[in-house]
Amino acid sequence: MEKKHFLSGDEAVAFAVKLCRPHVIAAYPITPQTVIVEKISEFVASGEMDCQYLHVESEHSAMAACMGASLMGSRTFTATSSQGLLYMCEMLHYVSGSRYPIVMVNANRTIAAPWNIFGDHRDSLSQRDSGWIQFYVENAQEALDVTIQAYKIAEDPKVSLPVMINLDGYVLTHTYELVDVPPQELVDQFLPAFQTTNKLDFEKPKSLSFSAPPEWQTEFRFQQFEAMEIAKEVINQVDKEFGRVFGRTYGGLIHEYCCRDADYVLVAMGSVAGTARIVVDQLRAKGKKVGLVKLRSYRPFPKEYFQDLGQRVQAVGVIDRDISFGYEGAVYSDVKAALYRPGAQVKTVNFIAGLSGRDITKENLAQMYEPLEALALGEKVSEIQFTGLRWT
Amino acid sequence: MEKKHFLSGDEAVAFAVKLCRPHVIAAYPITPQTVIVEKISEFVASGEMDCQYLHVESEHSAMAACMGASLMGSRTFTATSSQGLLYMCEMLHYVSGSRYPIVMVNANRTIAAPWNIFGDHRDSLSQRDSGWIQFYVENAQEALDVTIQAYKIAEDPKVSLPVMINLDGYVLTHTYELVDVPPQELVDQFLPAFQTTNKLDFEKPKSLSFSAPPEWQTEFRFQQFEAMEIAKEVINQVDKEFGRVFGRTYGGLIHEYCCRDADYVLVAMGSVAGTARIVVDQLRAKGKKVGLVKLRSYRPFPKEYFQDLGQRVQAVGVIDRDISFGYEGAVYSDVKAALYRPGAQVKTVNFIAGLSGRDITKENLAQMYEPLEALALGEKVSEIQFTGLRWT
Amino acid sequence: MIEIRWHGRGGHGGFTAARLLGLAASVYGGNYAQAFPSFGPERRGAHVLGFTRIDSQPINDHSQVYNCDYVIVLDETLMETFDVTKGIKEGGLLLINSSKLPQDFNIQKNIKVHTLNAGQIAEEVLGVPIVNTVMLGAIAALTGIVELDAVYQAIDEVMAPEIRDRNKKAVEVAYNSIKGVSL
Amino acid sequence: MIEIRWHGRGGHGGFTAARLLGLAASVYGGNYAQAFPSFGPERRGAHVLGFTRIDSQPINDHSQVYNCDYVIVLDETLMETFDVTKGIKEGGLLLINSSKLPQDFNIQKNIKVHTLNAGQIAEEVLGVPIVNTVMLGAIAALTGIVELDAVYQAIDEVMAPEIRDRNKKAVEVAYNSIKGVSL
Amino acid sequence: MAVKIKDLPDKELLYGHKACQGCGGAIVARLALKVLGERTCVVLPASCISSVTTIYPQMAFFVNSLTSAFPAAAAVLSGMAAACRAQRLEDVTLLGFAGDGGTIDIGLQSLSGAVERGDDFLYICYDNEAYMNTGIQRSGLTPYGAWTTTTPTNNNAVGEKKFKKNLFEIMMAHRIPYCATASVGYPLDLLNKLAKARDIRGPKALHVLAPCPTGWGHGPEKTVEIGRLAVETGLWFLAEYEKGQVKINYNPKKFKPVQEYLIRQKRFRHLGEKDIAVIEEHRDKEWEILKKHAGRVE
Amino acid sequence: MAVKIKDLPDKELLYGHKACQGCGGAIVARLALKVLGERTCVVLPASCISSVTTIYPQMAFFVNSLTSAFPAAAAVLSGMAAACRAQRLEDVTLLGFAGDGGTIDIGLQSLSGAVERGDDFLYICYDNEAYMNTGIQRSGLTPYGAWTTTTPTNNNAVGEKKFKKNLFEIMMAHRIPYCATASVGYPLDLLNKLAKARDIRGPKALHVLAPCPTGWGHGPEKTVEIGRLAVETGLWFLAEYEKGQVKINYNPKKFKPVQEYLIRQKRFRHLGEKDIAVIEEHRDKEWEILKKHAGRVE
Amino acid sequence: MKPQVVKNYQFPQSKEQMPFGPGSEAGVLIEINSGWRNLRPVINQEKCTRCLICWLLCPDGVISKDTPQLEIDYDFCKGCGLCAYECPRKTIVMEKEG
Amino acid sequence: MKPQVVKNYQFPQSKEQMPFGPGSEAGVLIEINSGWRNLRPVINQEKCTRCLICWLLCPDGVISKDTPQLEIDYDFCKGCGLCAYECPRKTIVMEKEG
Ligand SMILES: Cc1ncc(C[n+]2csc(CCOP(=O)(O)OP(=O)(O)O)c2C)c(N)n1
Ligand SMILES: Cc1ncc(C[n+]2csc(CCOP(=O)(O)OP(=O)(O)O)c2C)c(N)n1
Ligand code: SF4
Ligand code: SF4
Ligand code: SF4
Ligand code: SF4
Ligand code: SF4
Ligand code: SF4
Ligand SMILES: [Mg+2]
Ligand SMILES: [Mg+2]
Repeated sequence: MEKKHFLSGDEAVAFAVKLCRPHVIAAYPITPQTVIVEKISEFVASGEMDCQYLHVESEHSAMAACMGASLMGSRTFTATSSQGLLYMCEMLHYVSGSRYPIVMVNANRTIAAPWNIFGDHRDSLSQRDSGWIQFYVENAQEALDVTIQAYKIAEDPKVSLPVMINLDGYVLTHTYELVDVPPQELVDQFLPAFQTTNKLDFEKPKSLSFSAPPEWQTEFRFQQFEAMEIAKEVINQVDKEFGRVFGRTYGGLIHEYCCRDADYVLVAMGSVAGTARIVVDQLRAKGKKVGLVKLRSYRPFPKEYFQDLGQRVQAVGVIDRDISFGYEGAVYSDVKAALYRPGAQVKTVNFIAGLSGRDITKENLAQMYEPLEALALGEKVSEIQFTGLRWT
Repeated sequence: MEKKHFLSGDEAVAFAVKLCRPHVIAAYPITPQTVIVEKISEFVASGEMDCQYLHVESEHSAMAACMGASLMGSRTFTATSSQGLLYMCEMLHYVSGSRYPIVMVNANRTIAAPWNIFGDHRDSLSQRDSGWIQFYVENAQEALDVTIQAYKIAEDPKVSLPVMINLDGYVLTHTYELVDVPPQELVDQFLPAFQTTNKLDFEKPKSLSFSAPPEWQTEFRFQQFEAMEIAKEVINQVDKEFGRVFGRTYGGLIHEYCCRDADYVLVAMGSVAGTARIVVDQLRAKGKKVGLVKLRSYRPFPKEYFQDLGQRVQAVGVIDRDISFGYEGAVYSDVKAALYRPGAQVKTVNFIAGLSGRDITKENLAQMYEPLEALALGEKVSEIQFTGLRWT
Repeated sequence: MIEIRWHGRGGHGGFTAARLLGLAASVYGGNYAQAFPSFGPERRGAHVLGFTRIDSQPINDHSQVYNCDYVIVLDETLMETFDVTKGIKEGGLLLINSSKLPQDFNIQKNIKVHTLNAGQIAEEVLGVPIVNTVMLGAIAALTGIVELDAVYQAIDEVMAPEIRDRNKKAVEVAYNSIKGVSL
Repeated sequence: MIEIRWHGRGGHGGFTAARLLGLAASVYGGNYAQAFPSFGPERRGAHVLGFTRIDSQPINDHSQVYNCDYVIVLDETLMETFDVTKGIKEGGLLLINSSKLPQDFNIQKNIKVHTLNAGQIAEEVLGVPIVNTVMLGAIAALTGIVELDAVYQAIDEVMAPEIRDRNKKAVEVAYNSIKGVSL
Repeated sequence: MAVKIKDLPDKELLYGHKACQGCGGAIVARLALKVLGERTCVVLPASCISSVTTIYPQMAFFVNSLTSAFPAAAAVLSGMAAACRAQRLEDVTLLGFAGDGGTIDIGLQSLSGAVERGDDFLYICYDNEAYMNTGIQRSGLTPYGAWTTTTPTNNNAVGEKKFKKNLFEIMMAHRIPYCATASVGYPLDLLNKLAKARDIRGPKALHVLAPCPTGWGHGPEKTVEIGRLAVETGLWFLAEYEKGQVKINYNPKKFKPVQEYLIRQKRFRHLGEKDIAVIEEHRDKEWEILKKHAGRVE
Repeated sequence: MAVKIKDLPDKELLYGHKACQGCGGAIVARLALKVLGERTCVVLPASCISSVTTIYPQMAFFVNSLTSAFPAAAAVLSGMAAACRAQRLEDVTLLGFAGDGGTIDIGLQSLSGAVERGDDFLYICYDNEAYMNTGIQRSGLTPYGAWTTTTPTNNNAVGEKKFKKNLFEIMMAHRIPYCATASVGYPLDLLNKLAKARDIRGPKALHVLAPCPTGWGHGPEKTVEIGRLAVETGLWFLAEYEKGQVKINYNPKKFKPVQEYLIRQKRFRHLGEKDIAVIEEHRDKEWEILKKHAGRVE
Repeated sequence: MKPQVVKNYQFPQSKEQMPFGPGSEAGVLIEINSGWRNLRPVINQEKCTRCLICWLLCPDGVISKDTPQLEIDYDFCKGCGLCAYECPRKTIVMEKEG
Repeated sequence: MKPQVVKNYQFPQSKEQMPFGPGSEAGVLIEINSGWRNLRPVINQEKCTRCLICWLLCPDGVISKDTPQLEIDYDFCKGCGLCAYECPRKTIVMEKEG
């Protein structure tokens, strides 16, 4: 039977990892990921988890050690944040290009400079090209559930790609919530023992992560591209299967709230989605036809979904908890790129919000729907808006 | 008087760096950047350059050392490629967020795995959020000229941002061409002695690269965002001024070829632009109203230009020498995002081409104009096309 | 939804109280709850906040707490530099660990103020001046948001065996010292 | 535009010849040129290619060379494993370092074939069997794409002082041994 | 020229920081600046000391300072030193001030490179024996037996199972012009080493034991005493390496029992007899090696 | 149990690679596999040897191998060792095979961490004294005086101005269970050290001098001879560190003149008398230290 | 003569007033640390021998020696008690605050 | 008994035939190295004492010892001459190729 716990997001992840029985964990501490590895250390020390825990000397090595373990046939886990994610940047590409199904939790935190240990999505968004599947979760329960799903997705033989689960720093990592922790038996039933084609073999030795000449590299890239396309399907399926086993589903690539008849919608990732649903309820109560799209899988990007959405609504606002300097929010660009069809009529606006730990309040969210309404009514609004900026 | 040399792109960069008189250079070798640092080493050893050359033990340290030198008031230079660029990923953000005007040349090369030392844009595109100005150059002459321009742009007090000049691996780095090397006096006249506000001060000590709490970080981010916006203007101005002094200009953020009356255009970055102009000429000779947009500054992104372009042409094709797995080419998404306006009619297609050293031939380029023509004629074509892929 | 703010010093267990309350109210109280500290790395001794949200419905709100039903001050010296009444809702409650009387604090807002000499209870029951569980017992008594039993269970789950009983005792003493007090 | 391909072995100066030719044709010949090696890290001894493009107009083409006007083979053993005639344009020229006669190679295509015992010249003039400058002199003579003088200047610019004169001599010998030969 | 306390400037160059009460690292930083003076530029990789000193707008350093990326302090110093050479800037002291994790783990490579290059800087590793800024995780300098959050002690686990890495010897192997160990428990020794390092050109490294009340679990008033006991029990050593020569600065006939040190700290309280024997044995072995080194002349 | 050449398997486990003629690194790799056998997994950070062995579809290793990111070889080995423990996989040899640059510069940190953790692997640094794969740039193991593309010798510059870092001592400072130096010039010594390393559990490191005809400028046939001369002139040493004890394997009364070594290599041909004196002096100093170490017992 | 807190520190009111990038003047104190203190060190000036050990070891550097008497800057003293503990003559008493 | 080159190696003809990611069977040789050679080592079997030095030191491992006579695999010998140079009896002669 599932047991209710009062857990922080970090702790919920640790519980999920325990349930997935990885063989090897390698991690390097960084705020706000730390509680994950501390809790796992406790599980290992107490014997609740039977796994090798490596105290590595950097994040680059954490990911390298996971890679080494994975290609020896071990299920692996690591967690990091921010500077740590960037420090392993080279390894992110290495692992995805080599198709090792590693699962990692990234406790979202902004990037220095200026130094700041608080949450935004600058770390993971900046790694969107690294070939990792990227999930963003909304609360501790989803963190736990998606971590379990992640192994199944990553290890699907048609996918064999690494998965990064993004968890808003502090707002989720350090907030305690009521969490259902599923029983081990159910997880064992849902998640088969680790298997991968990408491992060494003592019967028939292998050469892994080799070099490809210009004549062949394009074909390997295309393979990786296709695996990501296939992952879209697998993500949806795994979520459904998860629902059958555990009774909770999340919608796969995206989760819609009140979008069916909406005139204008906000697109959001991570913890702000829940807050935004409250605001949607409030505005709906006032008769506003607003909706919310929670973007769960940022890579693979649900392009097809947005193409469809663009034909249903009048205006789309995108919340980016980061900005690509010299342009606009990355999620915003990606959404616009998906909405783009000749003749598309949907209007768009970008909210740069929640940077580096700045809270996104319900008032902020309610105010975001205003320019959307204005747009829908044909008014002009400025395209990129910094929410909560002290001046303009 | 300018002197003509027969130089490889790497050598041209080395000459440019010599002319800019940096105080400190720190670099770590990686193919195909190596010739840059070797040539500079020769200049230093022979006394032609008076500067401190640091043999560092990694790219992270190369950038860190440049940062240290910059904040002591030194003009700096480094160069890297590929894995090296990723290994300094953390420092890229650090330097831009701290506003140190460092100039770097990235000899474009793809990213492992699979290993491959040949050119594509995967390395630099994947770092587009790092807060660096990013130029892509077409030939050795432009490499030299833009390196000189880069210092002026980076050190402009309104900008104070680092600049990355991207040079296609092998195709430019290792190809010898006729290059005008300007005389030192002219460069000295064009480029003032190094000055920066972001340096330590012994009269009034400073605290640099500090931490900002959530209450203030948004404002620092906004400042950086604005500096990039300002950089658009400065880039255009510096190019014009360069033209006045040296007699060569490049068009600033973009360079248009035959776009004035074009029905459909290709967007390209780097060395392929020149080849594409030949193809444009060939197609024009056949009466096709084709054009080429050479995107020179990828960050800041010339959004306004594309907004305008979208109203002038019927179809836009974008060449990406990379792909963001789980989506489409990054340049393509960015272009579509800029083209996006409700009711926009321009049609788009993405060519994933020239991956990991695969040549983009004139035939390839001519064939890219075909779906564009088809689109302009209202036909349907698949949106993402892998040029030269062995199978589909 | 009930929103509660805790004021304490880094290392003095203020957030533990916030969390115990959430745990008691949710796992052992049948409600939903959230608990979180003031974010960031606060050093020992610095002023830190804790928050608890309790509701009968799942709590989706992940924005910060701006308005509170109850505010609990574990260390009255904090009131010198910080307006602890900030954001207390009309008719809300301010509970201060102090040997003084509520009126000594001269609070001008339309809120209820209550004091408790928690330090003394803590010294007596726990032998150390750590007042977090004392204040937890007090707020349970004052507001009825959790049953005493749920608090005990929460303490059993979270605290090290050797200090459980003492802390339950502290809760009980505080609870009883309040009960019967009309608000 | 004239496109030239050089076949040699890693470390044997094939690309240097390609580059010298480009330098001579551009800086000292008033034309535009490009020179590039086969891309990639070729180890000493491996088969490597070099390319030279020459034109009176600026060369914007940065795609690879597929069709050539001239192909120069510095080491005839390479012909065993590689079809060096690949991509030679109709009427183009194939120049081979060999003591054999052109007809011995039994080339079926409609191209001109020329051989030169460059190894012998190199041994005689340079004292080492490095034939790159010899072949450069030969191709200059055969095609007239560069003046001898331009080649000398190129050598002066690029080569170390102690080997300049010898290499210029090698160019000269090859050049003269060809001149007068009708193609 | 031994340092005299009364001659040290009263002026504070580090003030108003937010380190915990009784922070040993803060003592080291403050004393370093007293000796190195106002023309010091401090490079701070992420660590407790960087976190408690430079959060906008409160800037607790009164000399030039820079927060550096965590792995990069020594590389930044190296660049600064190069800039000083390029600009003929003399009379400037470049000080790296890094924690144990930032030195022996993620910062080791850049330190190794900078020392190899021979750049002119002083690098101080203040050793609180764990990643404190992130909440007490073990580092390569965490001692055997210590509890940390990543070497927990439930189920009678011993805590950290490895011994401290030997930064001093690693630096010796680099043939660094000067390196030394010190402890806040011996402030005069520390001051003298700072003064010596200040006057030597090239790379210098000081490895200073800096007890941490929060992470070690002792009263904030006992920081200096703990630092003293570490030396007196032989669990920490005071030594110098200069011109290829090792000198032991404190070499008692007999060490105090290690329990006197361990017992005062919560992080060690789970240790049993056997663990203590392991610790003593290791101490004795390491001292033998150290003494051998001290016998060596180049 | 000294290795006997005739008992070594004839079967090649590295074959058809694209290393230059006479490559010293290839000799080391091949001999290593002869001793370590078919259940070896080779981890290759970017280097000459990785580049010449594993370009699709030509795979020259006949045992399991993996190309790793350049800075990460030891960390990958560490993860593999952990996986072996987790999966109770025994009888497997994990071999890191890295160049000098990949070891002493960009790979030092991960090596240090993996050695500290005590994971079971053998790490071989084949030392060709520069970044060869990228075209002969200096590394931290480039010797004093050597020309490389980044330490050019025009205008009578001496080439590299620093001495080789001491990997052996750095490993000793880590208290590694076993480390040794070797040279392709002494193949039997190398084979025996390989065999010894194979049979010890925990981290082991071999630092093997591997002359490189291309980078050093000598005939491909002279690779082994040059490797011998390096030892005979005292510019390279053969030693072991085991159970805390240093043993010198080759310790002649008198070294051959260093010129005999230097003169055979183009990279040194610009050196004058004075430079040679510097080299000799440094050699003698380093040998003194080494002999001191050899006297040491733990 | 210890550094002083900037009374009424003015935060930037406009973007022009922002520091240029994350760099600013060193030595800016806008907040005091006295609130961290539960115990207050008080020096018995009579007993004090001016050995300066307390001055040397105070982690916060709040004791002045260039004054007629040793002075403690109570704005920044955190009350750790180290001075009292280390004073060889036990001249410093830690008194309960507030 | 040296490894053999795969004659007529079949490159993937469809995406299904591609290796899954950049990993494949170890020990696949599709190309020989004989083209690198200008000089060919020839063993004078008469003089050879089978000391195995050449076998041990060949960087390319092309000499077989488990055969009646030492044999050189000329497909993969690069002609470096190391064997000849190191042979204590100078038993190996480097002959000019082609
Ligand atoms: C690349 C990277 N990884 C991790 C971190 C997180 N981090 C910041 S400070 C710190 C701990 C520092 O420990 P130490 O160097 O011992 O100094 P202390 O805090 O103990 O004084 C860590 C792990 C970071 N900033 N950057
Ligand atoms: C992060 C990173 N930086 C740089 C490189 C480029 N690189 C690849 S191999 C190599 C040289 C390796 O030198 P060494 O380790 O000495 O081996 P060698 O090639 O000399 O055998 C370099 C610099 C890389 N692959 N990754
Ligand atoms: S945690 Fe330790 S090192 Fe960090 S500030 Fe507090 S006492 Fe100092
Ligand atoms: S360059 Fe040197 S190390 Fe590299 S393959 Fe050639 S000989 Fe071997
Ligand atoms: S330590 Fe005690 S005696 Fe010494 S100066 Fe301070 S108060 Fe006076
Ligand atoms: S109590 Fe602590 S902070 Fe205050 S003066 Fe004494 S040592 Fe300094
Ligand atoms: S080295 Fe010479 S003698 Fe010895 S086995 Fe080889 S050929 Fe025979
Ligand atoms: S010539 Fe070289 S490759 Fe050929 S057998 Fe002799 S040693 Fe081996
Ligand atoms: Mg520490
Ligand atoms: Mg090397």
